[in-house]
Amino acid sequence: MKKPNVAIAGLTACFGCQLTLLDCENELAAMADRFTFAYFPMGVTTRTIEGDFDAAFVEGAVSTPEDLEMLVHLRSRSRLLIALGTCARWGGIAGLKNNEPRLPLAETVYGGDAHHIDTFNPGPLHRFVSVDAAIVGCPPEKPDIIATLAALLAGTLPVFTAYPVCMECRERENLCLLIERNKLCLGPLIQSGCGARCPAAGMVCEGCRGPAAETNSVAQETLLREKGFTRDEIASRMRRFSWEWDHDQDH
Amino acid sequence: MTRTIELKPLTRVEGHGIVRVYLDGNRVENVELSLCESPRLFEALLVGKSYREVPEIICRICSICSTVHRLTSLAAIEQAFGIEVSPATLLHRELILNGGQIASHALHLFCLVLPDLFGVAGFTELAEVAPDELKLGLRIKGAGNLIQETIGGRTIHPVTLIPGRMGKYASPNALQLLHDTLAPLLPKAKEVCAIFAAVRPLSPPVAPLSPLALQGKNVPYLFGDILEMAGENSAAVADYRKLIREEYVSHSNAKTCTAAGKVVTVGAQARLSFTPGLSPAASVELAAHRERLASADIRGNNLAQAIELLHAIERSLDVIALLASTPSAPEEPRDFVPHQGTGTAAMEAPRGTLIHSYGFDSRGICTTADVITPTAINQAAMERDLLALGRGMDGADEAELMHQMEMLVRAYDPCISCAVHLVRQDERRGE
Amino acid sequence: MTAAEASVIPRTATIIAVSHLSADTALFSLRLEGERPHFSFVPGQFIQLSMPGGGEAPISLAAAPADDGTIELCVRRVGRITTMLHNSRSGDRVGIRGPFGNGFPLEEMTGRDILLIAGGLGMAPLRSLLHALLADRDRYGALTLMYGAREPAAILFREELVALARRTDVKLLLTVDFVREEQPAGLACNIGLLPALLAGIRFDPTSTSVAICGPPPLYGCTIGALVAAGCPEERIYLSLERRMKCGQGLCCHCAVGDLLCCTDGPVFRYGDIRNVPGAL
Amino acid sequence: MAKRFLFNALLPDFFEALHFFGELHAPVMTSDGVTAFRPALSLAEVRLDYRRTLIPPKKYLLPPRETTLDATPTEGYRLRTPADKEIILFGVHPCDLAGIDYLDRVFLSSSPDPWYARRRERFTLIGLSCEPDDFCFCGDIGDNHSAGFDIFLEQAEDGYHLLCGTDKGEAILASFKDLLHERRIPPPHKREKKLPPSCFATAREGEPLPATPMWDDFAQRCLSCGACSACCPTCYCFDVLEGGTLDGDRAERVRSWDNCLFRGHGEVAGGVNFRASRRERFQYRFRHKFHGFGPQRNTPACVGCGRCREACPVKIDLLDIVRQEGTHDSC
Ligand SMILES: Cc1cc2nc3c(=O)[nH]c(=O)nc-3n(C[C@H](O)[C@H](O)[C@H](O)COP(=O)(O)OP(=O)(O)OC[C@H]3O[C@@H](n4cnc5c(N)ncnc54)[C@H](O)[C@@H]3O)c2cc1C
Ligand code: SF4
Ligand code: SF4
Ligand code: SF4
Repeated sequence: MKKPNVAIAGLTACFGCQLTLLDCENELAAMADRFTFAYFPMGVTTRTIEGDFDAAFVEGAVSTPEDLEMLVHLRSRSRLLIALGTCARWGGIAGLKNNEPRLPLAETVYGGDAHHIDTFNPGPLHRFVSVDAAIVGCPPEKPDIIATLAALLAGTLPVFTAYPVCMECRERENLCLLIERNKLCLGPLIQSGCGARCPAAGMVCEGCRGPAAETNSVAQETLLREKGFTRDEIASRMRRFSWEWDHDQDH
Repeated sequence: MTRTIELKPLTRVEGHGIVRVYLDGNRVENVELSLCESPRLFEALLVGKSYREVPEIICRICSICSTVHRLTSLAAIEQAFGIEVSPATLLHRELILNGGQIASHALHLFCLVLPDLFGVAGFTELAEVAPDELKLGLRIKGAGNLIQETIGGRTIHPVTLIPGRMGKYASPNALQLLHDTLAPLLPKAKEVCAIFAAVRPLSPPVAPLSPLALQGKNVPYLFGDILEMAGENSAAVADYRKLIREEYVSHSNAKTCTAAGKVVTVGAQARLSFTPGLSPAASVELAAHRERLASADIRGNNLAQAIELLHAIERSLDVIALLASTPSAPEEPRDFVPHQGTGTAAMEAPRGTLIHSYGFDSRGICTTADVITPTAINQAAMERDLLALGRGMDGADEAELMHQMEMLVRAYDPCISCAVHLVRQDERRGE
Repeated sequence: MTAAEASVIPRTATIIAVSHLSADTALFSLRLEGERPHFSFVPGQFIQLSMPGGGEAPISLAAAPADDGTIELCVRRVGRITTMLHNSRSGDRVGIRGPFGNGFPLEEMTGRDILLIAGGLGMAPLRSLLHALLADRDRYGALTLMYGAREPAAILFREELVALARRTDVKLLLTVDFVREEQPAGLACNIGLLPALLAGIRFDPTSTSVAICGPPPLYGCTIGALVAAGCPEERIYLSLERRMKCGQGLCCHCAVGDLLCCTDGPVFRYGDIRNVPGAL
Repeated sequence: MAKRFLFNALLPDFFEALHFFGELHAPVMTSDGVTAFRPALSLAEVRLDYRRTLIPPKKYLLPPRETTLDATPTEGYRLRTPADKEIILFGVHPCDLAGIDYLDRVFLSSSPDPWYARRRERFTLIGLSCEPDDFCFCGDIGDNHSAGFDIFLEQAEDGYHLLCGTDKGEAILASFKDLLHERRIPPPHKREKKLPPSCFATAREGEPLPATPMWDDFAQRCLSCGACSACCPTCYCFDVLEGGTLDGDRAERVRSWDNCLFRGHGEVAGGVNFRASRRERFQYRFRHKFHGFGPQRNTPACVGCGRCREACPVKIDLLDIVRQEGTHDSC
């Protein structure tokens, strides 16, 4: 069998998605055996992007001209472009103040030197290029990465369940923090696949996997308002990882 | 005629970096290290957010150091509001900090540095030329990650670390599993020290370190409240601004730092150059290599990391035993009312001293945020050493020069994604 | 292996031929492996096709049962599994479960005139029925096939249609929604939608059984015309598509009213589902 | 008279001895404070007075996620046989017994589901009588009290009357002779009915769905979180997913719980959705729960355990529709 050629690259990111791949301690040898990591600066010394890729995994949001250049470069060389992680799929944490202009934000940090810095509001990959598949999560779950690589070997892309975190949370028989503790849990809105990791550890879902395929954000907001949370609090939580909420009421 | 050669991107490091070497003929004129990570403006993202959200957001600054970022931010928040946490919570935090240390050091030593020792490009080839070493490294790394997963609820960006207490306390079964995973690794960690003790740099020496590390009385290793520089100029963490100055340089998105006007180095080797209270086995190793570490330039850092790895495993086992012997009755959440105030805290991240400082208003909304990361502190030293190495290798083959330069940078274990941040302007003006 | 196990474990089949019918549709001939390759079924039934590593999709059997156990599937490339199938070549192996569903009631059709109305890929199950009817041509009255495709290039089974057009005992009526190129040689083709075609033909509604398969909008517009013409509702047979996972009435994705498409269907009498909201 | 009475003081011994027959599970309180069926070593852990568990016992027979088939290039698809483990489930309330009885009818019909069947064979049910609370209404759903248990413990003041439903139950009780005493078994007491009697009439006759503005109200509020069906003892609809493995040669097929309130439930390739609106999905769920599909048609599936009402974050209760119908009919 021909080894698929893959590229793994990071844009505006914390490198957690790539690190998750390197954290697949038990599978790393099999990965090295089955794939050619033709471009993967974090793990392998390769400085040039050469040849074509069967798949490029791109981590991070796009927030600088260099990011965009890299993204377009990878897109034009890869049969499949896969968004790796919530930053790449939804914009992620770096975009949580995307409602504010960029320069004043940069000034908060870089002061008078801010104009040296070429940066725009971080956006997800699909705003700039076509994306074939996405692995979500901040950071992504190892099994999702492994399933995607395995699907590439089988000649296809993976399917992930489309329902929200609550479903998995119930399956695990966690205490519902929204109902029983009146906490601001975003589980009903968020893409499953993490096994309701946070509620299982007694913490609310902070929404790190981004919106589920189908959400009723209006109803969730109404519910949270009834529970006493302010509009600002709810908005701040919902926009931590994504701005792309579909507020349509489908019925 | 001058020309420039580039290492772009720096590979097998966390984050985006470039080394630019300016040559006149074959002579190295100047070297620039550019930490060109796209700026994520974390301090700006935090302003206006509730103190509850701060740790959850700030840990995303960096994946490898997410645990220590989160812990440091908790400590700063707790300081701002005068919250005291229970001994059980402190032990959990110490354990997960050590877990992060194990995972990070193992990743760095085995996946990023080891390929250099075998002359290969990365872990993919290591799987062929040094499968046993790679396997050992991954096993140790996995154990560190298991600690983070068990205590933190997740390996990267842990979720149970919250102000005032733990979101979840480890169950006896979980602690037992951790013990069973770590105990067999103790002898292995000694082998790791031997592997890295055997490595001698092939290129000319650069400057010896002038170390900076966190110290404190009656606190575990990696914790503290004094920023200590060898012999002189120590400062309380709260006064970090008096000691550390940052400066914007046009070729990098991270500011370079100096401490008391000097170029300093933080990290494993710097920590070990003070008199650390290491665990018994690690103390033995340290004693054996003390001289060598003291005289070495930064390329002693990998050996220092190996010794720390041993300490982290041994100490984790102790903490696990302590936790297992104290029945962890679920603690009541401590009541605290956020109020106006500032808090500053520091911890030792795998790659050096990390400082978080926040201001809050009366509702606990963040008004100022400042984060100083170890890689930002090390940036000046890295540049200095690169130049020295370049000069020392005068006339050397270009490829070899660049290879040695990349190894030198790697020895610092830089973590570029978190290095990119800067200080609030108004605070700077206030100085 | 028990019978129950046999119905849940796909049998291995080998692709023996692939012929492309249009830009996105191809006919796959498969042969089952093992000692009892014979595969008997009723036209209108379907199988669950497995692509290892991809999953399963329900696919109609597109030819009449063959003695050597060869199965023909006419598949359009629309998503994951169908793409994996289209990427396979002769000699590749796939999995087959089934047959499932009820199929067309050939007994009830005996002695009657037959009108087949196929839209697009709806040709797949109706081809199987057509083959069965032609194999026993004497048992049925007048036989008409009305087939509509989007455009001439999307007409499936062209050569077979050419042969069919030459027969005197079958009436063939073709239509396309629009024309972009030259009409294919040998095939007379109308332009327009199937209901318009239906309005133009003469048939005896009381002695005719009608079988319809096509995209969802097809049903609404043709059935109205048929009923208005006087066709009895229980003589109009519809083959419906629904999401299906198990094919055996367990997974509960395919209910049409209180009927299950996979076991009570996929062929329904119009009279049985007329009042079910959302059935058509 | 058979010896079928167990004094309270002997219950711990009875429980202890059940361990001989398999892995003993019972309702316990998890560290989160959730009542769940879990392995239980001693009676002290067991919540004898529990109301209901979060997830019903169906999880033992139809796990939330299970690998059903393995495929290799040489052998094709192979059945993955569930672990050979005998499980004794202690403390099952009548509504949950009825739930299992319903699932048995679905999965053990003419063509039994091999995975379900195998687990069911190795599953022993020890029922326990209960006190209803505000959420449950099993009295309305029919006389489910005598269905599907191997042994049933009917609580009395000073102990339990033991009923036996199967040979397996008899065999187990036979080994407990020393613990049991003679006592006349009183007739089972009837549950009070909480709903108007005509409520389930439409369900049985297969009539069209009631017209009520509640459908729209539900559709607007529902979060599509899936809690109601995950918690329902008779919801069994499942999705099937398949994926390869990193060695590139094998594949695994998994089936996992699905929910008819999810948008993708009725969607087919090309974007056609047969239940595109949440309103239609509610009606689908209602039909399945109260009218039944296929062989189960005209059999209401709801066993009155009250879980879905308790688990819904926005407090949607399908029974409201039934209730309203009842009042309509009675007017
Ligand atoms: C009784 C019946 C007979 C059919 N006969 C044919 C035929 O002869 N030729 C043909 O080309 N197509 C036929 N179809 C449609 C075919 O099943 C779908 O096109 C196919 O499932 C699409 O799968 P995919 O993975 O390529 O698409 P994707 O869109 O990638 O599918 C994604 C998911 O949706 C599910 N899905 C999508 N559509 C359906 C569906 N209709 N039923 C069940 N699950 C679905 C798949 O299982 C998969 O999990 C038939 C469908 C039914 C119900
Ligand atoms: S998605 Fe999360 S883990 Fe991945 S790069 Fe972004 S912040 Fe890091
Ligand atoms: S805790 Fe959160 S994720 Fe879990 S069920 Fe409740 S709302 Fe959903
Ligand atoms: S529970 Fe929510 S925040 Fe936690 S991992 Fe899952 S999606 Fe992310």
